[in-house]
Amino acid sequence: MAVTLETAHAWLADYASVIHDNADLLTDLDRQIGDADHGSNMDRGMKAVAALEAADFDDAAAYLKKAGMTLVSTVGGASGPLYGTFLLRFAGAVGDGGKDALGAALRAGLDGVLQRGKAEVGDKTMVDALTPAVEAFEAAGSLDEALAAAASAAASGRDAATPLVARKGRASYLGERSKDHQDPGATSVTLLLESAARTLGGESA
Amino acid sequence: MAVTLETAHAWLADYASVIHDNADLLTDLDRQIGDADHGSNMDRGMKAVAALEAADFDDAAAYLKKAGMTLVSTVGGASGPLYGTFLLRFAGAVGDGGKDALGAALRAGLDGVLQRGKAEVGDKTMVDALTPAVEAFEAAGSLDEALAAAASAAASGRDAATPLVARKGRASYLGERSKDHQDPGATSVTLLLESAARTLGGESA
Amino acid sequence: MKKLINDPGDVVADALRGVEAAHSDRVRVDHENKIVYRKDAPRQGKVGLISGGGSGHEPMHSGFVGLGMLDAACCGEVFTSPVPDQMMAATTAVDGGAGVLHIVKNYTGDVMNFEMAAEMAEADSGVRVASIVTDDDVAVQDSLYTAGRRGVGVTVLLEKIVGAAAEEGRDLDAVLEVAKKVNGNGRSMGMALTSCTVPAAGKPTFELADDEIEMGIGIHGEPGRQKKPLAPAREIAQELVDPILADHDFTGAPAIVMLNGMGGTPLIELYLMFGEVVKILEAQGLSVARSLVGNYITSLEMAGCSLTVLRTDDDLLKLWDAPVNTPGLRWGC
Amino acid sequence: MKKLINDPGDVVADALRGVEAAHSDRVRVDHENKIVYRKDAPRQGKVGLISGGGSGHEPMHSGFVGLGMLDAACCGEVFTSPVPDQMMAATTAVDGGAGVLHIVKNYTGDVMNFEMAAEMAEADSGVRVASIVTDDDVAVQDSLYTAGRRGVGVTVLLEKIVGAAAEEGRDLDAVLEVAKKVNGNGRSMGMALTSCTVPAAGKPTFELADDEIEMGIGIHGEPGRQKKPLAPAREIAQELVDPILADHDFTGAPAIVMLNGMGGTPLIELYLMFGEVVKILEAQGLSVARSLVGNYITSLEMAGCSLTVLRTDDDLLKLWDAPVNTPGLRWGC
Ligand SMILES: Nc1ncnc2c1ncn2[C@@H]1O[C@H](COP(=O)(O)OP(=O)(O)O)[C@@H](O)[C@H]1O
Ligand SMILES: Nc1ncnc2c1ncn2[C@@H]1O[C@H](COP(=O)(O)OP(=O)(O)O)[C@@H](O)[C@H]1O
Ligand SMILES: [Mg+2]
Ligand SMILES: [Mg+2]
Ligand SMILES: [Mg+2]
Ligand SMILES: [Mg+2]
Repeated sequence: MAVTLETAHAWLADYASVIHDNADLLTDLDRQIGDADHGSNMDRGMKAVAALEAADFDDAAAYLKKAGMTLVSTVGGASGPLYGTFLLRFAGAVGDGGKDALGAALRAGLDGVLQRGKAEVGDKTMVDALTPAVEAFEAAGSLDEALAAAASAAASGRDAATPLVARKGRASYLGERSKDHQDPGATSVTLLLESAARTLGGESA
Repeated sequence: MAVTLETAHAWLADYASVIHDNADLLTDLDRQIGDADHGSNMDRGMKAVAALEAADFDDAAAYLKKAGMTLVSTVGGASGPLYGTFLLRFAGAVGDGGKDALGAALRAGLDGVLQRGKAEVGDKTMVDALTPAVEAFEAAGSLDEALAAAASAAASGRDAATPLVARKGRASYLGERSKDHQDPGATSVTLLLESAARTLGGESA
Repeated sequence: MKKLINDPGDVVADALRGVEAAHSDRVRVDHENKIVYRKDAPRQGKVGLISGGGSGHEPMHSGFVGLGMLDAACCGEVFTSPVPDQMMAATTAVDGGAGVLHIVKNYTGDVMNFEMAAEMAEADSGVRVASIVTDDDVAVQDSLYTAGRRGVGVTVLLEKIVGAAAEEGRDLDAVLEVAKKVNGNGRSMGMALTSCTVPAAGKPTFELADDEIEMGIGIHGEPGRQKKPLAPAREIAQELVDPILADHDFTGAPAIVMLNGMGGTPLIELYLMFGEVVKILEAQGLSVARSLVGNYITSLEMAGCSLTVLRTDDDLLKLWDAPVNTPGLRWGC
Repeated sequence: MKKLINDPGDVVADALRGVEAAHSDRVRVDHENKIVYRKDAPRQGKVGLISGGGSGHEPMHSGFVGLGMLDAACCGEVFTSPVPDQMMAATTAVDGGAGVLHIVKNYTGDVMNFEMAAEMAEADSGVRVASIVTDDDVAVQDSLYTAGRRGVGVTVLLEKIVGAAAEEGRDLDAVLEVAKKVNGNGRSMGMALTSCTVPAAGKPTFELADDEIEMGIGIHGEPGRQKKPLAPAREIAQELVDPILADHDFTGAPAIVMLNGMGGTPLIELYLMFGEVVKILEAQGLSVARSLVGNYITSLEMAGCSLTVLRTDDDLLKLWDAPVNTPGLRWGC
């Protein structure tokens, strides 16, 4: 299985430490086209998530649901509801945790983000990284290929958004001046999928 | 005569232009040990004095009295009452305007400043320049010598005050930190006496 | 970064201890949830009013809790909207049986967090919740293609006026009507002389040269519409007034005018700007019926100001004049 | 220098136009003499209260004109005391037959100008004038050998309390007694994170490194007692409290505590500091009966704060609680 209680916990533990290491970078990106808090927002939330013990949960779905609720309750800002909704929907679709279930979970998570945030690809948000990642995951054959493809598609999506004018979120107030700045949320989403590739793979699983 | 309506008017006209040219310097000295307004204070006042027409007055005493009142009414701060009192008392003692009368007028002006401000020599105020100036004037023989001696004694007094700790006025709040700063008021008083030497002299008068 | 703080992560919690110490006659503070409550909330039969948002805009919102204004303010981290748990807790706590109005400034984060809270509060507790989203900032152009206009100065006037409507016993629908009228008839425009520094970020959010100003600034240190050379106050006043008057008709009705400081501007400059603004407004045929000059909705220590103009009528003016007793706004009692 | 002004020489005159536009319900402005009057002055039989000083400390003094506080404020140029003509005009204008109290902060310039005004006013018009000189700043040591302690935060509390005493009809001697009691029982200490810039000077009055603060600052951008490294708020609070408690006994009586911003400090930091200060004061056995947190006596855009503690008694507290209606302080009406 790709997603078990153990791998799910390893995933978010890894992501928490990556976020902590990248908090200044994320805040600095947000400083340039936003309000300089994306790093501290995500770090506050993921610290709370990292404090959850795997042993307290029956399965991956229960753990991931709690992680989503924890983000909703601790992050605030735009990223709290968006990341929280992503994980809550993800948890609801993670099923047996195999490759297809993981694909369905990612898709459900993306749908949740779209519904909550009403952004489209090209609006220069996390959706610009998440959408191609989910599509690449679904198109790939094996789990490991799918995870690798998702991570690299996220990175490409993040970079493709950099030259764009933002149309959602705080950066949209800048209009043309938002061009040529990397989006903080697309950056943190890419880190999430890179983290997934490190922790949810291993064909044997 | 040293002091006539014409020479008195020339004196204060000259002083007004000297103050205007030195306003930034005086403010900057006051910035370092005070509140950064001595230059603009004196400039505002002397501009008002310079606007007085000699023709509107019967004699030097009347003109100088009005000049003193003008300073009181326009300068504010510590320097307004002090310079104003100086000129008011000076006007009251200027009499026939000869060398002795001018000496008496300077002495009367100094007494007014001492009475109003209660400073002593060594407190690092305008008194440190004015006191030796008046003494030097009184001690000198001729009018021209007296004016030159007063101006140079004022400058020496001003410089002698620089290393001192201020004990009166705003600079006194700085305690030891007021050392090695030139006093703004002693500086403007020196300019006043230098201006007097340029305008009130001429042995023939 | 030079600030009177202990740890950047504790700023909001530490400040709330000060709010409680200073105003325990009028408010109580739920420190765990970072909520400031009107001391006598819930008031039976009165519509409850809740607002909230990122911290760093004080006195908004915590300073507007009290008689005639808010029942609760939910305090987020600096410039970060509060979380749904806070709004849910506050909603339940202030409901006096007449329902609760959420006053939300239009920012993606605030809107989504309040939305989630409203969904959950109605589902969990059955409290009837209505929401008003303020979006008065004319600096945001093309608002159809963006997150929409930001909620700024009008939020302050709305909390006062709607607070009075709730205080006099109007029901939730009527209170919401008043809120919509205020938001629909108010416009704001801001500018900055300097940036602010978010404590956790440690450096200024944007850079401005010594002779530059930023026009169309928001309240989160987001860069504005355009950098421009520093200009005399009367020219800046004109640039604040113009887009406001171009966007809405303010003639023929009494206006409430707020000249607001962004946090780091001395009052003498705010009065000076107010004088310039009123001169322009009156020349354009506006009648300034009431005014506010001071720091009401700020952006930490940013230097700059914003102008808000609200077209009123007899009812809105009467509600404006009604007694209010909060730490940030007080009259009539 | 970045300021919302037109010409540096017109700052005070331009700002007074804004004051008049904002507060014509309560004050009128004599623009020629730069005096802000309570609208209904003179009040027959009431002791007239006048204060004044350099501008740049707003809301003090012009914002404290109105019912229960000052009858007139004489506005000098920025950081320059007003001239005797202003105080003379104000004295004559506010006298309602019961005499006039001059409230003067202890600075050489203010004292001398008010002295000249009092001499002239009594001589010219026969109005009975009394004066109180405030000198509460414990930062000034060796005050016997200097110009004496500066008048700072206590001036605000004094204007409120003495204003109430005059409003309730006490005579000039009694009002002066109250003033002396307040000044004798109040102490203040301030600090700065940044300097301010006098408009006419164009550059900061003093320099501070990015990690330095100035302790014992006055309200004119005069450098303070000592530069120190930046420290956490709780340590700065301790350094504000210590010299105040060392200088006067505040135990066993209710205290009024003001945590005042110097103009450029956001309210969130002032509340945070107030929380720290109260914690220390209460640990030392003080009982904080009333409090004020905000910008009341400022130094242009300087960032920093000052603490004022006033020992009170029943009478002073009752006067404090009495109604006041000024642009800068309002309650009870
Ligand atoms: N409507 C939206 N839909 C999807 N993502 C969004 C939306 N609005 C903002 N975001 C993402 O959120 C990020 C900012 O998050 P954060 O800084 O934590 O919140 P805030 O903008 O409230 O300060 C942006 O970089 C963007 O990727
Ligand atoms: N008591 C005093 N007696 C004599 N001169 C004084 C006294 N106090 C201050 N001064 C002079 O006044 C000068 C400052 O004047 P100014 O800056 O115009 O006034 P202020 O100190 O009120 O801002 C000082 O440099 C000092 O020479
Ligand atoms: Mg952000
Ligand atoms: Mg000075
Ligand atoms: Mg934010
Ligand atoms: Mg001065």
